[in-house]
Amino acid sequence: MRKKFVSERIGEIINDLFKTGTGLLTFIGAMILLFYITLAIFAPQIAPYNPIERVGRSLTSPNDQFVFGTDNLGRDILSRVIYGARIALTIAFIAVLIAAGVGIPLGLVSGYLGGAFDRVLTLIMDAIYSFPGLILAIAIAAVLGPGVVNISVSIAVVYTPTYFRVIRNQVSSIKSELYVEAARALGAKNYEILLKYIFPNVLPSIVVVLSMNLADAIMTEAGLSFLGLGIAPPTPDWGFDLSNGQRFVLSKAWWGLLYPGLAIVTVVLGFSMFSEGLNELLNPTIRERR
Amino acid sequence: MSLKSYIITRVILAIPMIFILLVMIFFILRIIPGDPVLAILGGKAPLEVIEAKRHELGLDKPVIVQFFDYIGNVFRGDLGVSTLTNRPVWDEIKDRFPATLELTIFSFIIALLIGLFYGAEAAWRKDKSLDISARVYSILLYAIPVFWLGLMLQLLFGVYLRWFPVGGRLSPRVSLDIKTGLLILDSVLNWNWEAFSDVLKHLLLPGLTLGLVISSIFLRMVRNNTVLMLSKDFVKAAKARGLKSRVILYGHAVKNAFVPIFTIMGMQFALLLAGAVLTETTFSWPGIGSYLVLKIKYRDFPAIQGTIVFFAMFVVVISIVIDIVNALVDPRVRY
Amino acid sequence: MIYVRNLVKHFPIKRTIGEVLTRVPQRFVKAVDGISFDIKRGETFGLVGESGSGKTTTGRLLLRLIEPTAGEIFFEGTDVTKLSKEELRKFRKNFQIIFQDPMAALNPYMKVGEAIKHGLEIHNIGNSRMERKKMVKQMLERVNLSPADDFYYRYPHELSGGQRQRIVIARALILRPKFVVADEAIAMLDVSVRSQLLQLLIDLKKEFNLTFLFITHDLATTKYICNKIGVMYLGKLVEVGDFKDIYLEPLHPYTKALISAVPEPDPKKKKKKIIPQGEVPNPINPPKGCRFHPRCPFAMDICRQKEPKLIEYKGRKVACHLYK
Amino acid sequence: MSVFEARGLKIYYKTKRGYIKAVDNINFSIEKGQVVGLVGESGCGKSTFGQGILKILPPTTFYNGVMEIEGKNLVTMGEEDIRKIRGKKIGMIFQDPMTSLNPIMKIEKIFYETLKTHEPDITLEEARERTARVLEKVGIKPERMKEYSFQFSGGMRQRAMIALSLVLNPTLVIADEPTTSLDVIVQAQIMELLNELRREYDMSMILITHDLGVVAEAADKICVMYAGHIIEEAKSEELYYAPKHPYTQLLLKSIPNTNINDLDLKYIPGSPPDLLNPPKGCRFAPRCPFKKEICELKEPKVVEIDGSKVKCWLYSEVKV
Amino acid sequence: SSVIVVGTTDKIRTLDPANCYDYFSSNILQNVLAGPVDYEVGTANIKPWLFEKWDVSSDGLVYTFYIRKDAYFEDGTQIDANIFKFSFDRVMRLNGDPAFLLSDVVEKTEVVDKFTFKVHLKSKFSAFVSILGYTVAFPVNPKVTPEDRFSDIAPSASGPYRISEWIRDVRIVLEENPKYFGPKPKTKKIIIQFYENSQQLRLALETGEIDIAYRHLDPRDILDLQNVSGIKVYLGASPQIRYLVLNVKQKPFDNPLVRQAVALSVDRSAIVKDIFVDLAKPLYSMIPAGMWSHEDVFPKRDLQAAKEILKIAGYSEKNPLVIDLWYTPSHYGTTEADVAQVLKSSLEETGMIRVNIKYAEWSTYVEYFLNGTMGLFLLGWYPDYLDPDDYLWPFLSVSGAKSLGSFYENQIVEDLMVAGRAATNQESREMIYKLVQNYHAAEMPYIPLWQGSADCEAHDYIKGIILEPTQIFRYYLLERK
Ligand SMILES: Nc1ncnc2c1ncn2[C@@H]1O[C@H](COP(=O)(O)OP(=O)(O)OP(=O)(O)O)[C@@H](O)[C@H]1O
Ligand SMILES: Nc1ncnc2c1ncn2[C@@H]1O[C@H](COP(=O)(O)OP(=O)(O)OP(=O)(O)O)[C@@H](O)[C@H]1O
Ligand SMILES: [Mg+2]
Ligand SMILES: [Mg+2]
Repeated sequence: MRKKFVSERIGEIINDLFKTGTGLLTFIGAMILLFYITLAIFAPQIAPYNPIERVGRSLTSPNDQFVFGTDNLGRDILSRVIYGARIALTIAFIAVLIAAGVGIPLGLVSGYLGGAFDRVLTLIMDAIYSFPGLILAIAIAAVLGPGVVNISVSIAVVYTPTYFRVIRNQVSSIKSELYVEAARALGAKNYEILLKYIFPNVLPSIVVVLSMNLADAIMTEAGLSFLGLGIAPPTPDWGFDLSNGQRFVLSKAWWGLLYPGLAIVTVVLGFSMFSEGLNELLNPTIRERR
Repeated sequence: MSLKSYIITRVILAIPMIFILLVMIFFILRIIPGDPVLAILGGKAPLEVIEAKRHELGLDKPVIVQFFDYIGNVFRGDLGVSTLTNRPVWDEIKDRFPATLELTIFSFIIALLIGLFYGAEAAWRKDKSLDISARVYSILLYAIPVFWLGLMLQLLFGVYLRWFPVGGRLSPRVSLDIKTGLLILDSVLNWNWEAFSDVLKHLLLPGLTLGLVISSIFLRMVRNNTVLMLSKDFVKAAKARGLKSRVILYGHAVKNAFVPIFTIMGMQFALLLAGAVLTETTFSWPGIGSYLVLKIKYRDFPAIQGTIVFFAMFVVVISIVIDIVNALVDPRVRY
Repeated sequence: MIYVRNLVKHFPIKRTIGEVLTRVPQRFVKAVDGISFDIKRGETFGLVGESGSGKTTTGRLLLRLIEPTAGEIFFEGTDVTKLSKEELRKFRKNFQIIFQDPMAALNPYMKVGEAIKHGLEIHNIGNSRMERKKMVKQMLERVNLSPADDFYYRYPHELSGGQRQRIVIARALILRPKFVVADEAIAMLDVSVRSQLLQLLIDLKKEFNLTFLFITHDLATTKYICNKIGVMYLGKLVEVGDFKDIYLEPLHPYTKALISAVPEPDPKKKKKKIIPQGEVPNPINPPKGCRFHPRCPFAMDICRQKEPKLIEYKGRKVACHLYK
Repeated sequence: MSVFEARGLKIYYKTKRGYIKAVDNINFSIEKGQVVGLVGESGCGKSTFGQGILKILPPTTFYNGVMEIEGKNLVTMGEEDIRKIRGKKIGMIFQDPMTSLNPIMKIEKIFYETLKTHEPDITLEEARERTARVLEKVGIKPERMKEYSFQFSGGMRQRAMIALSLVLNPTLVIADEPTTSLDVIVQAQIMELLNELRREYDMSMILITHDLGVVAEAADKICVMYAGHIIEEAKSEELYYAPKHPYTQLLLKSIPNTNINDLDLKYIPGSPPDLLNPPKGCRFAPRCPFKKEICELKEPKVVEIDGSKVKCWLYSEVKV
Repeated sequence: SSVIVVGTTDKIRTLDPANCYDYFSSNILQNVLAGPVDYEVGTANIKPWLFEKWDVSSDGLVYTFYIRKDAYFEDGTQIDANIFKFSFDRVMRLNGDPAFLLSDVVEKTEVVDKFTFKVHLKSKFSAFVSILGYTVAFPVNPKVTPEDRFSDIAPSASGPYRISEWIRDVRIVLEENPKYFGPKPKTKKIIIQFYENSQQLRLALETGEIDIAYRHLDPRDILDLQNVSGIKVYLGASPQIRYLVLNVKQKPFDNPLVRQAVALSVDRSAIVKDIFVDLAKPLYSMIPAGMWSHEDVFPKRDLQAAKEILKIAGYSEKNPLVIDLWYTPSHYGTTEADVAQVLKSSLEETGMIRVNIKYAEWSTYVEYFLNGTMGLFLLGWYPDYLDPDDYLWPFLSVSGAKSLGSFYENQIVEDLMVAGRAATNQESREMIYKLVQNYHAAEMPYIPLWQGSADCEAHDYIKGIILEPTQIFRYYLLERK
């Protein structure tokens, strides 16, 4: 009886996925993501060359040997783009994990407890939130210096308030929902209410914000490394390669600018499509808000 | 609550916000591992000189004293002195701010026009091809990094077609008497049409870049909120009274859609500023965004701090202004 | 069984910083402003009144879901207002509430069976999971949701409004409470479903020997279930007494108005209506004197100055200057 | 002479899963000065019919049949012509006065906008004057037109809404549950007001409600809707004292009356059908205690007995 | 046509001589202010400018200068000994970035009469007059220059041009200064436009927005422009040198064998070819080629020899030498990261060295090398005065080596250099400096890599571009034909 029920639900979701435009959107997004995640994990196997070694003449235009051409130091751009997925995804995931790991619990507690603690924390988070994210990240990245963890931390600081705010606002409104009051009337303990009644209700928005933020984090990382504040060269990094490629466009070497850029665009597109679709599938009311 | 007391409340509410921002900036920037003094003096200075400089900048005092000095100075309008140029940071920002303002206003207008009309029409034709195109547009543009879009536009219109210049605000040979710093305004005030068209040419690519990127978010907000408003009873009621569809769409749905949009506009503005940093860098736009990047390159510590403080103040002021405008648009806030 | 004495609940109104600084005094919503009544075991006490008169607040106060500003509530001799948090939590087994909006009262992410079972787990009723599950299923059958095996695993959004309300009732009653607050339990439902649920409540009350506080704004339904009713206006009880007495001969002008405002389906009985002017005033600044005087067709001078006390009159209590 | 008439009217919502037959083949007419009540359970198509008359349902809605006002068929009419009828010939009052008035517009602006749309030459002064007049009629002090709707109480808002629907002197007013979201006493006030105004303006009104009590007090004629059909149409008294259709009978029993000794609670078991795939025969058949074989097979025809129209096999057969 | 537009990616930091210590700011000042001495056009030979002539006391400690009598600031203030005293004292008191150039050697200043100015030195210093060619010694107008702080406005002109408009980081406009005593500039108005990056500068040149691009085109762009018709690329020598610093106090670089192995395996030609497309020259001594006393003292690349030496030092393919190579990403322009890359591969070609590239922003970098954190790192030097002394003393003296992070100490070398400073005879100085260079090549606390070149790109209708050994760029000689 129960089994049938679950499988029915899954069937419905899959059905929705392909019948509606939303489903298609999510599916394409997920495929793009899967593609880049595969690239990132299997970069050594997929990439034709060592991304930080000189393998050809400098600034070779795309040809059979170097499908995306080479950069000014004769490194294979295709390999660098493939390896670049590693850095981009790693930083994005670490950043988002840190942000979520800090923002979500704080948001839950702050929203549930309320009072002065909540007010102070909200004020601080709002202050950070209102501040232009990239500028904040620039400042922190400049302070911390290069390195995967440092960059992730700078980005995480920017996104922590997003989680906090989303969670806190939801929790504090869910807190006054009737079903929470009903749970209290039943005599449930605080942590039970938080875990059984409130958390499941904020989970969908967490998932959506999470995938939305991954896209933003990749973008921010690219921005930072474009400004020269990201990962130290020669590590392959889309943002850095882009700004490096920019130096040679007047020498007609457009490929150094085009491919890393396309990589950023497609991966961010993948994430946004995925999160947009997810958003509509999981929570039809939230989409109207953003 | 009257509008006046609303404004007072709003301004008072900004104080803790400013304070938190200032504290945040102070502590982030004071843990810079690189010593700003050494950055100024390079490797050639003897130790006594370094000590003297450190004293001069107040870096030898206890952190807490430094903190109160800093807060005090900020409120006196003293953002410190750039170690790179030895000018008061405030003066340097004053020089550069109009450029940023001009760029952001211009892009904002572009984003507003695109977002407003495209978004409203898309909402009106929900799920029709125009709406789908709007959604594709917004999701696609959102995914394009502003610097890459900038570079691509530069490549196309600047390098290959040579229609527009790729950087700066004014051609070297064009002279213009600068009063406000907003060159468009200045050229109009001077009746200098040569300068006007030159300024506009320079403004177009960066403004478009930033405007397009911001428009994607704007478009989405307008569309979604308008869709929401169109489903409201008062829209149906308006329709039942025989109002024309344009009036219903723009006079009722879009206007009401702007109420929630206004409240998140502050955030949008922050986004605009962040985008401005990258756009200014790509287009050599001499605003505070590129100023900040430059100063970070040279680790010009007081200038970095001053600029960030300025950004913070700017953000706070904008959010106050937006809230007040919001109160003007939405009477519910006032009463 | 329940004694309520001088129960008061004032909700403070949030002031903005600007108002705090300009010394605008703190204001309160006087939602419940000193009410006293008793409910005997097995009795159903109906609380009627217009929107905003403080009915829900009273209900929530009785269960101490919100803290009273002042007053005492005795439940079988225990002063509920004095219980510690933990004592209260355990004590909740004795009294339960049925909310107006069944959709809002159910956690959308919890299967309805689990929702009902949770109460058993909290109060350690039943020995094993299986036993509890069985109890839940029995309860589901009892509220006419069968097959219980099917309903147990559904989510609230997969149910109709009436079914949801049955779940809410099941959840409240599975703890075998002695006292139940039904806050407009049937108001949100469709006409035809209302009577079904009303009947269910009447049956369950008998079966479980419940004491009810039945909150409603629809006087017509009270006749089926209530023994006594209390009429509330702006946080005050204006008339309390046996259902029949009040229904047949309302004393307070407000009660009269309420009764005459009930729409009459019989076209021949187009009675003369006494409908008061205006609407319920703001509970932040209730009118001085008798709170009903601005709308009262019989208002006298004294009504504007002196607040009438709730006095015994003709076998009931009424708070009006017309009766001495 | 009827002010408005619908014949064989069908209003379907197009959805991904098929057509929702919210209004299916109904005949309806209303005379000048008449108040017709439309009652039925939730979801049976009352609002769809009411709003369908003005064609303000979502653009995916599908109309068929005839809706005639002053000899013109609204179903085939162009959007621009219909727009001129909305508000001018047919006024509408909505259920929820909280949300039916634009919250960021002053009341006077809303009135001015409405007047200007239909009478482009009107000046602001004139508009104000007319607004004041009609507001006074509904019991709102004219100076309050300078306020926003959220500054009004619920009852006041509904009064303003009524005034707004009357300001252009329409021949027909459709009131879709005008009192449902209001308090008992205010509800009675509004009903009284509507009654007065109807007499004064000599207009026709379609009063949609699920509360039989409300219609019984106000309407001359009552139409009972069930699952997209009008299953009974009769004079108010006739309907109350001699309901024909089993559904009407049950519905009447299930609402509490004011008789204190009548403690007999009846209810209709089951729930209304899904309008995507309504039952083939009589739509009430699955819940009907008097159901016969034919009821589930064939849709009953409308028959007239004792001046009321019923759509039920019980009566068709009697005649046959 | 009386206007020439020059574009640059350089920046003006300050136009106060007392605080001006970067190339481009000095460059502007050299065209706007008149200094005590000048160089003859196209050479490094000093010639009188504001100082008509000067005497040196026999102990070499007192210099007496005679000021010309027709020099005025643009507001009509005459330049006299008091103004010189004001300016010199101000520099030393305000202690700006370049102040040490004066304060290290000057004991005190003295006004003898209106047009006679005396300077007392702390110790004998043969290159003192060369220092006076630098803008730190240029007099400023006391009427508009604050005495107790740095000025942040355009200076009062005394040279060929005056500044008529200055929008920071956007443009600066030079116009003929009618009060200047010297020859009139060839072009009345020069507009200097600032660009953010090399690409924009190049594009501006190609589109004709500017007539001249001066400083900091990417090497590859320079190469491209050489093939563009209508554009002429000027190349000249630059006194800038680039080198690796090896911290002799840090393992493994305290081992001379390791230093030698590194020196033998660095591939200067790869750097020069791949990155600078032959616009730089390999360098085998700290003193740049072309300056007197230069000698190629460092060995050419020899991987075999490097391997041998590494073996002796105990390393092998299995047990490679693992080292960190540091660079700073923006201080030396965009090419620096590439340089580190190439160095890494060239060292790793031995098969016995493994290199980790690390980087730090300039301020951190400076801190790191001052406290000896880094073992092997890239650095550059730009002379304050054109004399071999300025290429040796700052590196090999004990205090100098400390401030550059090599921590090299050798008393003999130091004594030699002191002698070189005191000697007045060019031949004996040359001999001393050759000796010092050889000491350096033996101990290798620094490995010279390459010598920059100066470049300027202009449309071919522009005449008068001279890339001088002194790096003074004279706008007043430019003209349009
Ligand atoms: N948590 C709260 N904070 C502030 N005011 C409140 C709160 N809860 C209720 N009130 C106010 O108290 C008054 C009484 O509310 P209550 O909900 O008890 O009325 P009610 O009689 O149940 O009305 P209804 O028929 O609409 O349910 C109202 O004016 C309401 O606005
Ligand atoms: N926009 C729509 N799209 C699809 N189906 C709709 C739409 N609006 C209403 N329906 C469906 O049409 C049917 C009739 O709805 P309608 O609103 O006319 O009922 P009603 O009698 O007014 O009910 P209530 O008393 O709840 O207002 C319902 O089954 C409803 O689900
Ligand atoms: Mg209530
Ligand atoms: Mg309806």
